[in-house]
Amino acid sequence: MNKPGLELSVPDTESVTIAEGTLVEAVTLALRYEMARDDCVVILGEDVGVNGGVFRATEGLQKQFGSNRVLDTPLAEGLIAGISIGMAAQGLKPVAEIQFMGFIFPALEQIACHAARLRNRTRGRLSCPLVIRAPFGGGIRAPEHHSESTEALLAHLPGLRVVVPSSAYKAYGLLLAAIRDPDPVIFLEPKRIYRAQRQRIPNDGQALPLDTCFTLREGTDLTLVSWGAMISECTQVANDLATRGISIELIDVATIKPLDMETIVTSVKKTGRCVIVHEAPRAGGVGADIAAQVNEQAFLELQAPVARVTGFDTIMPYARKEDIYMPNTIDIQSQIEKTLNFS
Amino acid sequence: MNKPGLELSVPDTESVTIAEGTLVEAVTLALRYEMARDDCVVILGEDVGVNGGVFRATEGLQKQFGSNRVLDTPLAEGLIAGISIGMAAQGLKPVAEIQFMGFIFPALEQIACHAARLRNRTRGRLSCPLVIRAPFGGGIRAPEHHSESTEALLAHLPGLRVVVPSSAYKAYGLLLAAIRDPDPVIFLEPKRIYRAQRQRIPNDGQALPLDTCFTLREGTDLTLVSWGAMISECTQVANDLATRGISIELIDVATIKPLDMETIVTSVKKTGRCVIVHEAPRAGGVGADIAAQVNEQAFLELQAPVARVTGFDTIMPYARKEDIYMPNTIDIQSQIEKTLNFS
Amino acid sequence: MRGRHRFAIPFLQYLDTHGEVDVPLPAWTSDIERLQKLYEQMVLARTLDQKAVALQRTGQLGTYPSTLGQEAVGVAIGLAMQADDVLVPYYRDAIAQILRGMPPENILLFWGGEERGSDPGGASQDFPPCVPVATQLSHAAGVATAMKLRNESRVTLVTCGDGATSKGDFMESLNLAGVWQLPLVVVINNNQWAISVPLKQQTAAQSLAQKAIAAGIDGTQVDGNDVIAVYDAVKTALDKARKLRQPSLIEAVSYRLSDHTTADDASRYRDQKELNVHWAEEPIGRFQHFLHTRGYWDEAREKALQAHCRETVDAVVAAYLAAEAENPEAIIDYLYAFLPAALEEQREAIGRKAEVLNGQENPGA
Amino acid sequence: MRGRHRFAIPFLQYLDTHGEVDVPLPAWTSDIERLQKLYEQMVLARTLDQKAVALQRTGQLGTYPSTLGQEAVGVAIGLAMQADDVLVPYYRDAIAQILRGMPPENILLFWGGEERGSDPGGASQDFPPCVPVATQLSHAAGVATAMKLRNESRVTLVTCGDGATSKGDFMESLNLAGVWQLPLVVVINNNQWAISVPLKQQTAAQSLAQKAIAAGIDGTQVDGNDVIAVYDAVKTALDKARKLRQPSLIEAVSYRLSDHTTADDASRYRDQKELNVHWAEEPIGRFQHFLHTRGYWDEAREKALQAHCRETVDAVVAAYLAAEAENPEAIIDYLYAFLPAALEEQREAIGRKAEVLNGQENPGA
Ligand SMILES: Cc1ncc(C[n+]2csc(CCOP(=O)(O)OP(=O)(O)O)c2C)c(N)n1
Ligand SMILES: Cc1ncc(C[n+]2csc(CCOP(=O)(O)OP(=O)(O)O)c2C)c(N)n1
Ligand SMILES: [Mg+2]
Ligand SMILES: [Mg+2]
Repeated sequence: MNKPGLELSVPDTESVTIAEGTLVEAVTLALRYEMARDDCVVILGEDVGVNGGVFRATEGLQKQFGSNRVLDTPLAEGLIAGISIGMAAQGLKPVAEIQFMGFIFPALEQIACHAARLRNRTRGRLSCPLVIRAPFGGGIRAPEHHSESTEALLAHLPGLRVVVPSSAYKAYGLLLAAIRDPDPVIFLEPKRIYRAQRQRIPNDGQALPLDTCFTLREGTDLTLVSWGAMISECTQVANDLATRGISIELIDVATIKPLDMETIVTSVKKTGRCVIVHEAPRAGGVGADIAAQVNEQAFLELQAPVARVTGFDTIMPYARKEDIYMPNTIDIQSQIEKTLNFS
Repeated sequence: MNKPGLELSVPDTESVTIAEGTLVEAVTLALRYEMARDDCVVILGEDVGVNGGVFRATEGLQKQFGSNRVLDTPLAEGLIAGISIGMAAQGLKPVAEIQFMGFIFPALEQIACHAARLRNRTRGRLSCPLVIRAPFGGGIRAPEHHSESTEALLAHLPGLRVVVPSSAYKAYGLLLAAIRDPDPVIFLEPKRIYRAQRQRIPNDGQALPLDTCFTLREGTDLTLVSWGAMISECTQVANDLATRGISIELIDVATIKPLDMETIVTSVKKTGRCVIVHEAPRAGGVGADIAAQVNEQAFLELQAPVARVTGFDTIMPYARKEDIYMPNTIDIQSQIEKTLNFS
Repeated sequence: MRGRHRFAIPFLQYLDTHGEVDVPLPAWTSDIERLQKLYEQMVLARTLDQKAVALQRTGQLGTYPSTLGQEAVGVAIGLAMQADDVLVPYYRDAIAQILRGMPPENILLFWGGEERGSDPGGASQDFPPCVPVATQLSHAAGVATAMKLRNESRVTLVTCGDGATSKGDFMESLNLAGVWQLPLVVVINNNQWAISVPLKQQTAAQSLAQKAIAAGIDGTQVDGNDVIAVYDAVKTALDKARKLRQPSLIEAVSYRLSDHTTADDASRYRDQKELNVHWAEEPIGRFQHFLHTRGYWDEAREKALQAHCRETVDAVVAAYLAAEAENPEAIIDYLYAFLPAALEEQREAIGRKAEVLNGQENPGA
Repeated sequence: MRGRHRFAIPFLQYLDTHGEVDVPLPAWTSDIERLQKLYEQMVLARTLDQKAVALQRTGQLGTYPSTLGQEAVGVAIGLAMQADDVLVPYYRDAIAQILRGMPPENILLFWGGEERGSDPGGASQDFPPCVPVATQLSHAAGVATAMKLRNESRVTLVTCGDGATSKGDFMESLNLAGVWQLPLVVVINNNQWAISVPLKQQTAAQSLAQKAIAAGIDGTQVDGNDVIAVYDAVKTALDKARKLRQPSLIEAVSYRLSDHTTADDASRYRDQKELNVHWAEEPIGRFQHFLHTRGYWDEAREKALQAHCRETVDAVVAAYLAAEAENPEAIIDYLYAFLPAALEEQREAIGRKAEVLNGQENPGA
């Protein structure tokens, strides 16, 4: 087994090319790279084959690697997770797609009771090197159940890793790491920014670490913590505030579980102030855990309460009122101002 | 529909008797009371009929009310939740039992996607006045999957109520309230104390409120917050510390969702210190949310970081090492001392 | 329980793919108006459906799942059920909902991104369409359980797609219907595709109707493009549920002539030739031929019908576009029967936020 | 896909309830040692099982699920599979696990509350027993998928109870086995009870084997108390999976003569008369009668076997009781392949806490 993040030899069939692409293309690129490098990697899910996934994340892969490497399953998320566990226990590296995170619930029994537990239960004899990918989050005017952000549910389950990229570059490196990781990884793709931006991606097979937050921007006045699509809004606000002389340190959590509190706490100890932004409902969101830990670990340095800008504690509304639910730059900026002015 | 907590006429068939009983007997008593009062109440689940449930919570009810009121279902938790929704939408008041909380996962799709949403989705036309009861928590040396405390998963889902009694008396009043509540309630019964204590229960059909914490003991030095079985350990520690002149305010959260932060915050503003105790793993536990909110709302009054005494972020071990996992009085007391000594 | 067991799954078809009949028709077909109504409603269904697709293409509607080619199923269900029965539909059942009394503009409102669009109208207890595949089967079993426990003569009918039959709750519910003998009719709209997954990759079962055998209940396969067969099968099953309290499963073999939804592009995975074959078997042309042959239909009627459909659809679209906006607090007001105190602050924040957003949209205001 | 379909579910039985035979036996029964082994292992299974119950009654074991009366199923499976096949058992399969090489004391360790007890021994890739009902079916389908994708000739065999057949994942997995033609054998131990729920409240299906029809695969019902029939059915199914890559479902109709587990009291819900009837049909006496009749067994052998079983069981219990304690950090050391930095502090806390607890237990130490 490879320790995640280690350097890997680039497969002969694939030359290092600097691709330019969107987040969803980065996902495809990483999948293709790793499938070429490691023939244990098998993709499965609903519509991942000929159709290339409803978001085209697996586009072209069945054609390239054949239908023994890219499997269209029957419509049953519990089954998808369950067979991934069986396959993983046999040494394959299944990368399963749940079509939308809103449909991950039927898979939770398998994820919580088995994927997260197999290694511990068998004291290391059987393991679960699987990845479950799911597009998540709102803001694309999709029908009901197509916009959820329930990462907190997964982050509460011991034995899982939960990873959320916020850009094409991160998606590439984190997904490679997720596939190479010897344990089950839930890989949540912020679909709102699937095609928001093109970015240079060195297609060099280089994985990113799975247990550190990324500091996207250094600053001294306040630590802004977020992940996924909300990083876009946070970046925008941080840029705007910079023009007003306010210096924001922006942290992309990226690995929700296990959670690298060290980076966050170190930052807050420096800035004394912290605002956390996430799309999920506030009650029991991942933001609560970060806030609780910041308070535990940087209590004396905090100059204002750790604040959270989140979705409301209600059901994600249908398209017309989605904007009311979604945190936006105004919400973020006004909370930052409040936190900066707290005394 | 009755607003929960309103006075209700006692059914003729049932005279007000002061029963004395255990927590699990209080559950039975409440079920029996309400079934007699309201013939819309229907019990369903695995083994709830002739067998009276594996913990005997429904003992005698099928005999008394017939097999049209107490239904043994096939073995399928998703189905149990799903048909409860259908029944509830038709005006029945299903009280479903999930045999152990470890087996609630297959029901989560129905709970999250439908029970919690039906009222909102239909703008109030259809509703889901159902209760899902499940014994939860560890400490009884049960086999794997029989000891989980995953209340945080449910507490993150908008549209649900999550209720946890900590004594026979509370179980009676809260369960009545849960059944009468017009919305879906997850009612988690701490099985470790199912038979720990006998208590007087006035069988008067009086419901307890579903949206307030209970202050079990007033104090001035530190606010101790917990729920369910851990209230026993917390009470013991509070009593012990009282003999040493340390005055603990003990709050039984009881209603995990919606969460009555007012009681907790008011208390912490008074004491300046707060320790939260729960059995579930720390990461993303309900304690995180309480800690985050206490910090948000009582920041200036806090004299020490809000601390959490919780289970470890690992799988609940099998019986032999269960005690290592479970928070105990020593853990609680030493955290309290640390928090009191913080400066 | 022990011993050799044998089973059979019948197949029901009256009209062949050309609309010709060579078997005796069921007695109810002597009701010519009923036959005409079945036809008219299929045409209306298609007109509305194509309008919805057009609205989506022009940015006036969100993602929408067309029922093109599957009109016989929804129309048969909508006309065969009684008013106080309960329909538990899935997302491809617009016409059945409308025939049961739903204001058609609600269909548009729903796919236009408004929760109010789930209102079936009147005192109906029907469920809103279900998005998480197959979960509605259990709701329906629960509704039927309530009917059974209360000894009512009402019946529950639930629909789903072929893909849904692979999901566990489909079978859990079917099994319960069997063991509790629920007044439940399950209708599978087997349109032979689940997005890009063709039926042969969904199951090895020779028919979907035979899934009933696993539950010990009756299963029937019908030609889902033969509206007479579908209506007859649904009516028979409803009667059996109503009078004998026996559940049944109907597989209506249709075909999805459209993309999965407007967000899908079926040409990526489906052969145009296959599509052409199935266009030749679609339900409306076939039934029109039959009606013509019998003298139950003519050009004048057709012309009037087309005009009526156009008018209806125009009125529906107008009503949809005229719908007043719901107030923003609605996103939290229906979460619970009573707003918990803990959420009062959030409700106010919602109002404030809506105002800010409104201000942005109308900077002049 | 369209048209009338017919299905049949065969029933397999060689020994009647008295151990008499009036049909030709399968060819492999000419291997007398095999027959004797089947018998011996059933007796060993029962001896071990009853010892485990006794250990629980005396506080030396946790909750334990007895296999009393169902020994034929586990023994047939354990002896019919090949070493490199994969068994995905449920919690009532101790004897099958042991026959596949698991040190028997591990069974006790498992129910005694130790994760190490899930070790099947050697290089086995078998799964540990599964507690969440029916979830193991999907794992097995996944294991079989891996075998198929790698074009191996190994086979996966998975077991479950009758209650498990009501849970969605049972059917999801069966369906997949059909559509992907997986080398998978599914064996239902139909002991006719799921805790207190009798089979007739679990399903209206006339047999559980017919659930195979829903998946388009072969289903066979066998007398689960006839070890010849079970062994034969399992062997045939394994062969079919190995050589033809075809899945199958076997329903072994047995009976749970014990309580559900030691935490259960079946007398609350089950008639003693029913129990008596089934005692008369249990697999060991019946098979012993058969062996005696054929002259394959005698008193001397029986005596030796009993002695051997006692000795074996004593040794197993001794090994169980002698097992050294695992270190406390084990509860977190196997959570991930590498301990994440975020958990290092908790690992230390675990060590400290264990010391405190140890100190409490041994206050003198
Ligand atoms: C549980 C769940 N998984 C996935 C989806 C995404 N999805 C929506 S429709 C669909 C295909 C359904 O096919 P089928 O049941 O045949 O119905 P059809 O749309 O063809 O009428 C899928 C996979 C979903 N809505 N719910
Ligand atoms: C998902 C799930 N629900 C409930 C339980 C509790 N439970 C354990 S065994 C059992 C009955 C199982 O019956 P069956 O499948 O017939 O197997 P048997 O125990 O009779 O061999 C139940 C309900 C469980 N383990 N898993
Ligand atoms: Mg379909
Ligand atoms: Mg059983």
